[in-house]
Amino acid sequence: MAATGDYALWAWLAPGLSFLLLSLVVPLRRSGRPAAWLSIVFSAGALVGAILAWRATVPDMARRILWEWIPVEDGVLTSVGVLADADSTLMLILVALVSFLVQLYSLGYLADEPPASLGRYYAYQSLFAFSMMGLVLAPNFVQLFICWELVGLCSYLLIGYWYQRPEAARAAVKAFWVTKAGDVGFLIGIVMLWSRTGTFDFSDLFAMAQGGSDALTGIALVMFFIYLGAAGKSAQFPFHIWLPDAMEGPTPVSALIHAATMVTAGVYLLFRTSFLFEQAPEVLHAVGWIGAFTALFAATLACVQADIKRVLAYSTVSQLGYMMAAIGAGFASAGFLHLLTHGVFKALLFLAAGAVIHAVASNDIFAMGGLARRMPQTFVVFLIGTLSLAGIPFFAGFFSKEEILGATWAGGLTLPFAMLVLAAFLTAFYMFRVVFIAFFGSPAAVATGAPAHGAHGRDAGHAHDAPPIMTVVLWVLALLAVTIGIGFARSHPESEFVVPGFITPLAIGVAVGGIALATVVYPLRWISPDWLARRLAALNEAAHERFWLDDLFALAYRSGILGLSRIVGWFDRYIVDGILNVLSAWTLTAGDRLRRVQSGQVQDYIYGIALGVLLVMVLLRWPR
Amino acid sequence: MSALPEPGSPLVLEVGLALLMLIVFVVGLLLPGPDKRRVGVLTALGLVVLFGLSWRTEAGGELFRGAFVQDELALFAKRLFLITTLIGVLSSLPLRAVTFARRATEYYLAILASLLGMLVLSSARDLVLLFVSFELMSIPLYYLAGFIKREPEAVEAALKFFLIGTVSSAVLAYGLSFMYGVAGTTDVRGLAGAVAGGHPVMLLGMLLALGGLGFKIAAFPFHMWVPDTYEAASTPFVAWLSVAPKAAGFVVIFRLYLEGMGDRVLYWVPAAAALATVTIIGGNLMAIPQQNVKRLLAYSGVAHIGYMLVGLAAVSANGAAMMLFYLVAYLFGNMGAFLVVEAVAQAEGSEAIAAYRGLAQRSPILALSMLLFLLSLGGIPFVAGFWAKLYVFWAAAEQGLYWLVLVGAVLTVVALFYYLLVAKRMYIDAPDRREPIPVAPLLGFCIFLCVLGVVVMGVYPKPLVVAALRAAGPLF
Amino acid sequence: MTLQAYLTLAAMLFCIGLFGVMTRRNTIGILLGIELMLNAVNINLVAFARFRGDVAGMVFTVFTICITVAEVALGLALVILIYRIRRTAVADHLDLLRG
Amino acid sequence: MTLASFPVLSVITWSPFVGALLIMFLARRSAPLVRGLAVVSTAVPLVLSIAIFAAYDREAAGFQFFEDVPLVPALGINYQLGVDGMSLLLVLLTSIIIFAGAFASWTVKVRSQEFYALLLVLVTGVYGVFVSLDLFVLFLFYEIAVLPMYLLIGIWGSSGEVRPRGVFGWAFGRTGVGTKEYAAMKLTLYLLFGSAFILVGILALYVAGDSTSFSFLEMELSQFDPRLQSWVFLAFYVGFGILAGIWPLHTWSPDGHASAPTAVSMLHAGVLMKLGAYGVVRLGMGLLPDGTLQWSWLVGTIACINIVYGALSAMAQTDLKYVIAYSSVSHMGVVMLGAATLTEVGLNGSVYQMFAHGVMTGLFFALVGLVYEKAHSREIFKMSGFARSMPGIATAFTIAGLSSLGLPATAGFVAEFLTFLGAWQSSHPWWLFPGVIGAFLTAIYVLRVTKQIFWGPPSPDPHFLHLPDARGPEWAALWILVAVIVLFGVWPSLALAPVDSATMPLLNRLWVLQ
Amino acid sequence: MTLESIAFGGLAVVLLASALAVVLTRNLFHSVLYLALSLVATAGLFLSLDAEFLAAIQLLLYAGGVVTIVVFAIVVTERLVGDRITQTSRQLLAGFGIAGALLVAIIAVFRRAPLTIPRPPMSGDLTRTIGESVLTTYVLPFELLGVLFLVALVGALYFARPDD
Repeated sequence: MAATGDYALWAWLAPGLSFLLLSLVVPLRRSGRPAAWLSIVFSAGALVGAILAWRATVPDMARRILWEWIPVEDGVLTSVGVLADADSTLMLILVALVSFLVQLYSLGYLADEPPASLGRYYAYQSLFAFSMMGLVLAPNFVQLFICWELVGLCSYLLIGYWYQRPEAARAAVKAFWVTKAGDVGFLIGIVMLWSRTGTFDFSDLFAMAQGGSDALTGIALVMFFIYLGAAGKSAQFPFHIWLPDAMEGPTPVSALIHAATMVTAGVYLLFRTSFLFEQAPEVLHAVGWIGAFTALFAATLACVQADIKRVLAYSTVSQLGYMMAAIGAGFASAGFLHLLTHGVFKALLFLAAGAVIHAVASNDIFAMGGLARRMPQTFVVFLIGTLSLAGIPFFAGFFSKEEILGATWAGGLTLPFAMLVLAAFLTAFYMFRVVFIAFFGSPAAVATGAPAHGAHGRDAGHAHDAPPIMTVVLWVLALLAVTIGIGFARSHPESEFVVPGFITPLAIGVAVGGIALATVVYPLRWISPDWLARRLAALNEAAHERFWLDDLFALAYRSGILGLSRIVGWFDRYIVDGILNVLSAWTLTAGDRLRRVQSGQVQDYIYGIALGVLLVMVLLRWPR
Repeated sequence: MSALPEPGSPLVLEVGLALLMLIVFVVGLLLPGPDKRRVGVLTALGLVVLFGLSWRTEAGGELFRGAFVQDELALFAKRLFLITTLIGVLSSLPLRAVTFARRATEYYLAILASLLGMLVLSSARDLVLLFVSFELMSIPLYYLAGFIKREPEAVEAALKFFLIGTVSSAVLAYGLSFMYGVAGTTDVRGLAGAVAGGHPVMLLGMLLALGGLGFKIAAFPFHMWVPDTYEAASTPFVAWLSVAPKAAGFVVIFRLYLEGMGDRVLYWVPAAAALATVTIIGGNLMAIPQQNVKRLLAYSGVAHIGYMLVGLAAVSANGAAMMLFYLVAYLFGNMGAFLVVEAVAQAEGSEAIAAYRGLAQRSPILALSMLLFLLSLGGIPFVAGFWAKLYVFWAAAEQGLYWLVLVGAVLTVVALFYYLLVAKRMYIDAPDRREPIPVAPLLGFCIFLCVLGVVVMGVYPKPLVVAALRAAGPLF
Repeated sequence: MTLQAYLTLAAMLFCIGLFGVMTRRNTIGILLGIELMLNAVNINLVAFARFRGDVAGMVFTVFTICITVAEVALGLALVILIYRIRRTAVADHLDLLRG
Repeated sequence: MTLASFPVLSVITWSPFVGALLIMFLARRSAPLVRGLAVVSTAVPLVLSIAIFAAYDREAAGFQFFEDVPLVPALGINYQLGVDGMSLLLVLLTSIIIFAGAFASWTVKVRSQEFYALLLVLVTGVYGVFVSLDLFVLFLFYEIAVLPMYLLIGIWGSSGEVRPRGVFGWAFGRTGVGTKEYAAMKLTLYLLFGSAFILVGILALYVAGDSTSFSFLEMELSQFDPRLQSWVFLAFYVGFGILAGIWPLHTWSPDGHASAPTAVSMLHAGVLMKLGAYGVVRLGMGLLPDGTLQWSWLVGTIACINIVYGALSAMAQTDLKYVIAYSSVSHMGVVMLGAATLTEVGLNGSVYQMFAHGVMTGLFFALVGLVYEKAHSREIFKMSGFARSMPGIATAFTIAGLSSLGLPATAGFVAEFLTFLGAWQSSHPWWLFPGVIGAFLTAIYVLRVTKQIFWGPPSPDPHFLHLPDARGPEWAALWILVAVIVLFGVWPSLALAPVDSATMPLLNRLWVLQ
Repeated sequence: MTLESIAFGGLAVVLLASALAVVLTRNLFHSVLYLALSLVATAGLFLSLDAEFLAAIQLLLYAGGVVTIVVFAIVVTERLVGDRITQTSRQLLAGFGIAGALLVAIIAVFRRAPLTIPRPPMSGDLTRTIGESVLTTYVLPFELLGVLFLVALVGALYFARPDD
């Protein structure tokens, strides 16, 4: 058991080491594939370390390894290190696993990249893995925040991986700014919390919370600020706008960062510090409501997307909403469970989608079609992912989603519960919409839509399964999804709340209902999509416009910040500096004016003398 | 009638100078040919001898019932006058004008006469002697100012100088008459007692006298002759004129207003402070738009007088000492600058700032020395001017005149503005022509002397400070 | 007569002279004004000397008178010179140097 | 410590000066020799300052490597040197920046002899200010540090173009805004104007103090009358604050930095502005506790204005150098804010920010210089897609940018984080919010610029075809600075331990009064 | 009204009147003559102060010397014929203002602190004492005066000589 911390430490440092090597040894990085293999090997090592660490943990025991980071007069302000317990190591496994698989997968997906930029890609990947693990293992708020920002950086760099595409560049910057806006809140929260409690350390804070220290009473505002950070990272409404655009990055990146790990950091944060949030129930309520609303809201958006990755992105947002709702209901563990399962099957979905895009050279589902026959393996794994996302029994997503529904009900959030149910229905619908459109039906003639990079310009007609290195990864994930699902079905880990009996049938019901509707609309064409759209014209329109939220943010940025900056800039140059210039100009003018006194006429000079004498007399307040 | 006094007698310098004048006069008459410039060499040698002699004579000793006193202040001033005149004479030797060549005798005679006036003035402690030596100092200046009588500007300048000069000396005499009347004696020491009586008429007289002296030191409202005269007269003479008579004026001020006044000196604080303020501001502002370097230096010189008046406003031994120090710093800086102007003018035939384009690339040494002089005038560390300003401000600060210090310090920035404009011409602008500027060896030597003075004083001011303190000590 | 009277008279003379100096256009006129001012000085000195019963003032006067004469000589020479060069002796025209 | 045996501080301070003399007299127009001498005479202090940084006894704290030579005993002026944790760090900063600067200005062709000579003289002044404990000597060095700037900018600078507009437009034509001469004159005069206040303040302390000496150590002991302290503190605040770019006296810095040649901008924004902040902390807070307590509200509030206002102004600029210059204004706000909090973390953060910002802005200006030298343009919105042609520069620029927006693992984060902690603890907690908002705004304009210049499709402009990446010596400049940024970002205690040992005594003197 | 005061009054009137005439009359030549008159009046004042010696000097040097030189100068610079010798004045008001202000200030001082010194009886021969003191106490200024004259003459000659 003593080893758990050390295993975790190794797991954490492995990718860090590979990052160092890749960034400092320039020729190695430039060489491309060797760099890739190096990074892969190290992440494999990380995976092993993570598993060992998890196996070494014992319940209700945390192992800490700390080093002083910032000293102060009396002791240590904050330290860095590892806090390894059951939860963190579990999360560690997820991160290590997904990042390992994704790196493996990328080797095939980015096969056509020039070596130099491939090396760059893997350097970023290692950095991300390092930072994410650091986040997971963080023993205190400071390290958490540091890694928090670093994963944000990695996401920025990886979204902008194809930096020469204007969309990619824009999306990267947008993602950074929006999350940063949340982080501002996070930082403020941390600072406030510190000045209240005088510590950043989770263990100390936990002890305080247990002891009911009054330093923690009435910290609603603090926790809300911290939640802002989580909302930004985990794309909660209204911060969700960056996630769909983030799909400009390579698909494996989306799978790793924007589906499985980084975006869930917010959830993990709330789960990790739930003992603090419990001190501020009103904040928890807000979390629940916002989460549920986000889930539903994103689901509706997902229904109208034509870009397969965007569908998945919105579904991610929606699922994150689920997790948040559960935490808001006060049952963080349920959210955490869903986090884990979702991590697996959403990665699966993204990677499968990646395979499709790789084959079809397009993100547009309407440019696909009939792929089931040409890419059978991909079809199967995608279907598995879809089923578990839709929440069909014996698949990974089913149990965790049911848990969440139960949690919200038990938490007494009735209306959010309803929203979640509706969202579940929509989820099943839009996922199968994708399945039917992309994999069945007749193949579209020519690939349209944006050409996905890293793929040759093949069209749906001659698409075939991805190279083995990618399919292997897919199968591994699919297997996991199924095993987890069956595992849960066999051994039901009892939850700390009573799940009313109607939950399970309801969950299955809405899922099946959603699938049914999709079947009715797309393959069978009993109801035409257009009719549906016309029925829900307003909603359809709004969804297509993303409810004008992005426009709103753009407006705030352009006319708000940039406008203000222009005003300030003008003020600085033409008023502040202007006054200075006026003063100097006046001095010059004064010189000229005074110069005229020197008229060159001797009498005037004598006036000078007379006046001088008078002046002196007056100055002595004469006559006294 | 006074037989040659043995060396060490208070009068030795004056008598020596008189002899020198006699010799110069005779030699000038006997010297064959139209070119009489060689008397200049003679003059210079004589001055060197006198300067050496001035270190042999020690302070102490009075003559004519204390009308003539050889104290530390007098000696300090006399050495100052001698070295200034020496530099002035040396730098005037390379002058080329034909008139000058033929009339060199008169020129040097006049300079020596004026110098004699200064020497006596610095020791005079009797109103009559003071007034006469004052006039002896002034009258040759009018003559020298108009020496280049072919040029209308020069003559015009001389006439203006003369008229204003006589008016101000009338004012001075009027003031002196009151001082005499109230004190009932022409002895300066007697005046002090009378001031202690604080009789208004006495103060009236002193104010009028201050007006008269204000002209000589060129404080702000009385300064107007300065730029015109400087611009028109021959540069070596101006270099000398810009230092020696002002120093003499300050010595008179010390004698009349500070010596033996006790706490009554506080009378002058408001007047001096006010004069200082207007002089600093006026001088600096009017210097800004100047395009002719000599005019620029003239106005900046006015501003410097303002800074010295700050020291006067401090009315303390330190203040007076710091003024003396300032005078010496100003001597080297200002004369040096004027001599560089002369050098450039001889080569370029222009005294405009524009003539200095790219001087740094044409003849770097000359440019560097000019820069040093300007920095010294601007009061930058490690050249004399910095310490001068610092000490003066310091004395004022001791008197609690922080506002005056602030005004002075801030206006220094304005001064640096126009000094840097010249520096810009020299260093930043590209030269029109490449070939270096030829400098007459003697002129170069004088410039070198000034650089030496500026730098040495800047790096190691201590001995001079001590000397100044010793000189100003007996005043209080 | 009291000393006061002499002083007052001298003061008036002085100011009249100053007035002349400041207002005359012709350089010679200015010179005359200066003469008046110095005259006032002399009166002052003599009066003081007399009332103080002290000879110094008288001596002072002697010197001032002599100096004045010397100055006037020099000044008039200058006037003549400038007249020869510039064909005018009017001060207002003498403003080559200004600013 | 063997270092204590010989006058290491004097060597550090004067070796650049010696280098300057050698360059002027030995290196006759031979550029390689000039550069060689420059590098050597900057490498010596670098090595030595690293050595003393290592050798500094953190337990003993206080001033070490003490030197004391009477200069003008009559006036109590001594050549008195010594470093404590604060100046130690800043000396190190100076060494790093000037060493990098020597490489960064490798390509100065015109009159390079004079250029390096002046630069080195300037550096001597900077060192002198940081190490001298005698206020008077400090002032002398201060003047040396300011003056050469005029020629450096005037001769080797570059002119921009500013259109006269607005109510005061008429004045702009008169003063000639935009030209390098204007910038040089403005900078020099503004700083000398400030030094006037400093001089008055120092004299006032000397006259009022009960010790007849300019020594900091002796003045520290003497108690000044609170009313005197009040206005003298203001004098110091204005005088040094001008150099630190406090609002609204900051306008010299954008013009000056934009016009200055690369190395000078590096040195000026990187080190000289710190010199102002250092002056406020060392003289203002160190000698005038009452004055500090009396005016900290003003200092902090103006600092907040600096942060937000500077960031917004930076956002509004279209000239790359102006962006960086205004970012300096904003970051100096963080420095002053940290100082104003009067808390341990805040003050440590302030000092750390001096260092961090020094390095990052030095890096920034080095990069801008490189870009300008290769692309001959500073117009942000004309450039695009440079990352392909100059990846190294792009990377370095990104790192500098990240540091300036306070991203963790760069020195900038530690500094800002500490400052914010201090701000919320201080007597004016609301200071926290402008600070954080400033960091956010920084993220916006820095990334915007990075994206515009380095990302996106390569610009069609023919001038921008085949731009070369950085070359040999230039790499040295870049990687030194990048390494320092990251090193001090991941290992803050390296610098914070000595800094803390220097700030605590100062704060204790303040706290006893509270 | 003693005889003395009458005499003083008369002299004062003449003096001031002629002085005013000097500075006001339009004819330069006339103003010189008025100057001569005022100088004579001054001499009279000296007499009333028992300073015969000074009165004599005044008459000789001033009324004699100065006036002649001035006339000579006028003759050189202006043609005696015609109205060329008329001279005008400038800024009369400003000049009057300033001069008046100065006068007021001075008079105010006198009023504030009148110097009431009794006139002591004359003792001994004034001319003799002057002569003695000039050759004893004031010998140095006396010699300097000689130098001064020399220089002034040299200068005057140098300027006035038409050649070179």
